[in-house]
Amino acid sequence: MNLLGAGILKGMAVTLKNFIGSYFDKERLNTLEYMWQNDKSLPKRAGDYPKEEGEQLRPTTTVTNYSRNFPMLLHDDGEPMDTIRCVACQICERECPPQCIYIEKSDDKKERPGGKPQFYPATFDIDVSVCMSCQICVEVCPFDAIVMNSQFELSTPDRFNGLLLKRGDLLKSNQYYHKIHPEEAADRDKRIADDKAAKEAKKKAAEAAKEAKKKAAEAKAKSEAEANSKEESKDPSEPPQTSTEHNKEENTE
Amino acid sequence: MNEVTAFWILAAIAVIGALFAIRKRNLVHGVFSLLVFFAGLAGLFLLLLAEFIAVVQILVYAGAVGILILFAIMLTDRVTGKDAFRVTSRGSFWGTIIAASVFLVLLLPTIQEIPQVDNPSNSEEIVKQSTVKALGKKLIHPYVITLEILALLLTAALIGAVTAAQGGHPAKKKISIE
Amino acid sequence: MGPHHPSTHGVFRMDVKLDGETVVDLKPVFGYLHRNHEKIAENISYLASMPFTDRLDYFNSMTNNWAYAIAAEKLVEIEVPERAEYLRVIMAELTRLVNHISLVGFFVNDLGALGTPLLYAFREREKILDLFEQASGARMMCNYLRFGGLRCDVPEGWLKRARDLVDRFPKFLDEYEQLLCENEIILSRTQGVGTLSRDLAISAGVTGPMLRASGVNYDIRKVDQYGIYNRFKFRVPYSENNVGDCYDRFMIRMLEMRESIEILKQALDGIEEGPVMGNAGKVFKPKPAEAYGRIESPKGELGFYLVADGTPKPYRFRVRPPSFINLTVLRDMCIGQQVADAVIILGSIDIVLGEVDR
Amino acid sequence: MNWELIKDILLATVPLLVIFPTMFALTTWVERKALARIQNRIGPNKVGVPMSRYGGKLSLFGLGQPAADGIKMLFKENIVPTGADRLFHLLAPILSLIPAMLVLCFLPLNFPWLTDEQNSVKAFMLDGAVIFFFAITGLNTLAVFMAGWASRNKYSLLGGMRAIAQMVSYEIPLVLSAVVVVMTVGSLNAGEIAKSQDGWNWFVFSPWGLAAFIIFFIASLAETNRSPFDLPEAESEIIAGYFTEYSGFKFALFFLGEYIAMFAISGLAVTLFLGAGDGPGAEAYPSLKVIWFLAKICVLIGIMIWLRGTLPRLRVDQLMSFAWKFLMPLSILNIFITGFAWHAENNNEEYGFTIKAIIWTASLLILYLTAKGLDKVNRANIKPRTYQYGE
Repeated sequence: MNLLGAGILKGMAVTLKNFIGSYFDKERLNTLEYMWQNDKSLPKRAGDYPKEEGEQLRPTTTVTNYSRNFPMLLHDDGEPMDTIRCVACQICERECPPQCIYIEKSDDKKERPGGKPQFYPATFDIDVSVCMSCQICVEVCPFDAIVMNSQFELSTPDRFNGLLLKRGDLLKSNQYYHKIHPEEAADRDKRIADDKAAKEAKKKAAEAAKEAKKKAAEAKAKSEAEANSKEESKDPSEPPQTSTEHNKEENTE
Repeated sequence: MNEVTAFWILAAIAVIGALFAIRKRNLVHGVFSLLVFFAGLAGLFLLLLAEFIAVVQILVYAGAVGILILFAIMLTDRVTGKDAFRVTSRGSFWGTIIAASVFLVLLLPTIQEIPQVDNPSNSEEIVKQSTVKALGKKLIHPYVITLEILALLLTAALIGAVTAAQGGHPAKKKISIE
Repeated sequence: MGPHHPSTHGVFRMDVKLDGETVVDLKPVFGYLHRNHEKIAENISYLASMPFTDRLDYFNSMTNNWAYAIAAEKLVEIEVPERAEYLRVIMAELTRLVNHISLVGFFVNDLGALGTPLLYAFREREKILDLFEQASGARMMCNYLRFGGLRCDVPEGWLKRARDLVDRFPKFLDEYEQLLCENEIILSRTQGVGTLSRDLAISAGVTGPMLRASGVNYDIRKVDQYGIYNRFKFRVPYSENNVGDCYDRFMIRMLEMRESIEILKQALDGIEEGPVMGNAGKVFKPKPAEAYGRIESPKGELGFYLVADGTPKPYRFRVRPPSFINLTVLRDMCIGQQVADAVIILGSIDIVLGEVDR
Repeated sequence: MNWELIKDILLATVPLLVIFPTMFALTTWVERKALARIQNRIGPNKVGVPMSRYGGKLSLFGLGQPAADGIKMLFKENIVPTGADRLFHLLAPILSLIPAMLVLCFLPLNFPWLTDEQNSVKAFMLDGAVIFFFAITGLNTLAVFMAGWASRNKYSLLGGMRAIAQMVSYEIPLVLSAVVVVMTVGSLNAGEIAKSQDGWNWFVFSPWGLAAFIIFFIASLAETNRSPFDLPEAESEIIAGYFTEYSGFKFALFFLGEYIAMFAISGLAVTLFLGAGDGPGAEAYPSLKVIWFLAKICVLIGIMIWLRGTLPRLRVDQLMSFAWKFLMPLSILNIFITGFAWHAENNNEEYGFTIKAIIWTASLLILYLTAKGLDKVNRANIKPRTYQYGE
């Protein structure tokens, strides 16, 4: 027969344990103190936030290396505008659920290292106040040009063009991507490398096939020259099937 | 010297409280000024070194009776509503005469009663009479029967009030889901 | 009790007619959070409306995604790989834990205990949300499931972290029960309040913990055996002879948390390596058909009804929101109770306005 | 004007006006920190001296918080709702503060700097100090009603009505449990009650004293609208009860009034049950009495804060039935037991300890059993239920 009011006493024992525990056991006190900073230091536009190198506004903000917030455009090493990956194919603009991306294709093509010249986005705006960080654009982009950034402190005094990130603000380097999302960046680069290797292998195979054909053709010509007295048997060698450049670009749409 | 000034202040508070209690149009204001009157009265009792009666004055009148009147006003919405009808007194002339005569009838005997305080020892005696311990002893020994009868009377009144309020039928009337 | 009354969970209004303190009539008014979810879904592709399902019942986004994924998979008969099924069950049960502890926290907060149980609940919820963040990238709006599997595999070390969370959870639950379950004040405040009889619950279409609290042994995980629930041995608590009041609903949720931990243990033991994404095509363009997929979400039976007309956009996208349907019995439960009870009954139904108004 | 009397009165009252409001400021800080710690968070620590030169800020562990609240309250615009009764809207907080402050001076805090004669300044060491205490705390109910009525808003009216019902019905167990102590001491004078408990024979150590203390403490929680009984200001049901329409300094006055009432009632509890000012060093250095007295008050306040962090709220009708059907019969029974025990002990002195032991165990048993019985009667069908598991 339990003591009268035992339930209440048990409940109070729990709160006492938590009260005392919060001084010793870290488990029972898990609120961090947010570093205080007067708000004159708030930048005017979301874009002016510190560029590169970890990009956290305050050292105390704890962001795990998986969290995603707003998108960013990637460029490989070297001068940003030359090595930008985005080719303004506007797939992400169409697929984006809240329709917050706006792209204008450039009219001239730009030379890309190790690839044929491509278009590049003249303007590439993302309205950060509309974007709901759902990562659909990253999934549908065939060029791994857009990935998710983990910078979330984007408060600005101006509500309209303050929260509109222009191309210049969005463009970030691949090392920065490796710094904030190491695992994901590593997988992505490995996949790109594999695709490139596969393309090389296919191209090499294609060239090998071409040389083999050329050699075969020469051998045939030689054998024809020797045995032009022999009745020419032309086996109908089918025209070498020019494996079109497997361009990821022409996926179905 | 300062007892007299204290007396005049307290008396003034009491009289003003009583006057407002009658004249105020808004009933709730009236009740609160009545409470001011009770407080003034309690102060006067304290001046007479009758602590127990002052305490009972605050406890019973200011504490309980005041709240009961407020409850009564709250529950009868006709009195406090916007369209509460105004009680207009018609026979005010005869009313004052009757009130004055009743006042005189009550006041005159008490005035003769006042013992002519000439020797100070007498006042010391009176003061000792009215301490709580003395009152307690007097209540238990000579007046214990009256105390019990009063207790019975009060409980009967309490039970009567409860049954009247509940209208006789048993506990909470169940509200059916129509 | 106006739309921004402190204890209505979100933007919800109750026109309460009082006679003294007892409620004589009650008219729920909602729709303040209507975001036209179903019409938008008809104008965007199937994949694009997956992130919108996170916003339905913003407390458990994984189960919303799963319900939508099941409905879509019924349209096109995609085969889901083994590891994806296991991860889906793990995520769903973790969401159930999050939902139930937060609900119990809010429920006791309405009772008056100034946020102490709520903050203990949120302390545990933070740990589970960190797991979601590591798996899907976002804490609450995970958008993690796809038709035929998951968007990406969980990072390595995630399963170990999930494992010691599940091992530590019963200790927290014991502490939570010691704080709440025998507390005389909670017992006398919740027992006999807001009773929902068994047949009224069935006729009103109430589902989930509320239905089980009224004495009906009905759990879609057992009925439909969707996903791989048939492989796990777990029990479904329901109250046979009790009257289905606030206390039953509160206790059913506490017991369900224990069952979820059992499932999580078995799932975390049984999972092996393997692909996570089935062979879904690049663009999801189902042949004209209709499908209704439903799961046992922490609030009840959450169903998605899709009609496909061959284009990449759904012809009709309908959500069966459990908390909206459970809300219809609010009036019958509140009549005759006190004002303080009306608040608790609303709390025990566990409504989330995102799902009620869609 | 005889300056002597005025000097005495000032010497006795001014320290009260200094000590208790500062304790109020500290208690708000302690309450927020303690509640925070119970809920695994840090509590206020943002208010501090901004040292702009170092860029950071000197946070005084949140001790700046009461000052910040005070200043905030001063500068907040105080709004009087239209149609409200302006006079009473203003009077209510004042009337809620007067009784709380008035009651403080009856506590037997024998300040060291006052000579013994001054300590019992005639005006305060009344004969009927304890009854005076209850009479004046009764006035607090009026203030609450005035606030509820004057703010013309249905929530505060509901809050006001609840507050009256609660305070009136909890005053009876409060008074009856105090009667136990007054009976054994034989006088109503707070000073005598304190003197009779010197040397560790506090009332709380005797079984009927302990029962009376528990009833007194529960009733004092209800009297000051604290933790399990904070129905008049129930956030979840009626937004902030009777002070919904109050803002700015009037709200601060209500807040101050509530806390000072809390000090006053726990002060009385300490005087009646915990041997006011009596502690290990009290005889040697009389000046320690004040410290002991305030320390015991802080312990009681700590328990109130602890309760506030744990317990949910009662419903109005349960509140009423708890007072009338549980506390009151128990306290009346307690008075009878004290009477019998006192007589039994005094009449047969010769048996000495054995009689005392028998009486104590008997009274403890009777009290506990009646409490269990009453509880069973009141909450017949309220017990934890068991559930079935379907496959």
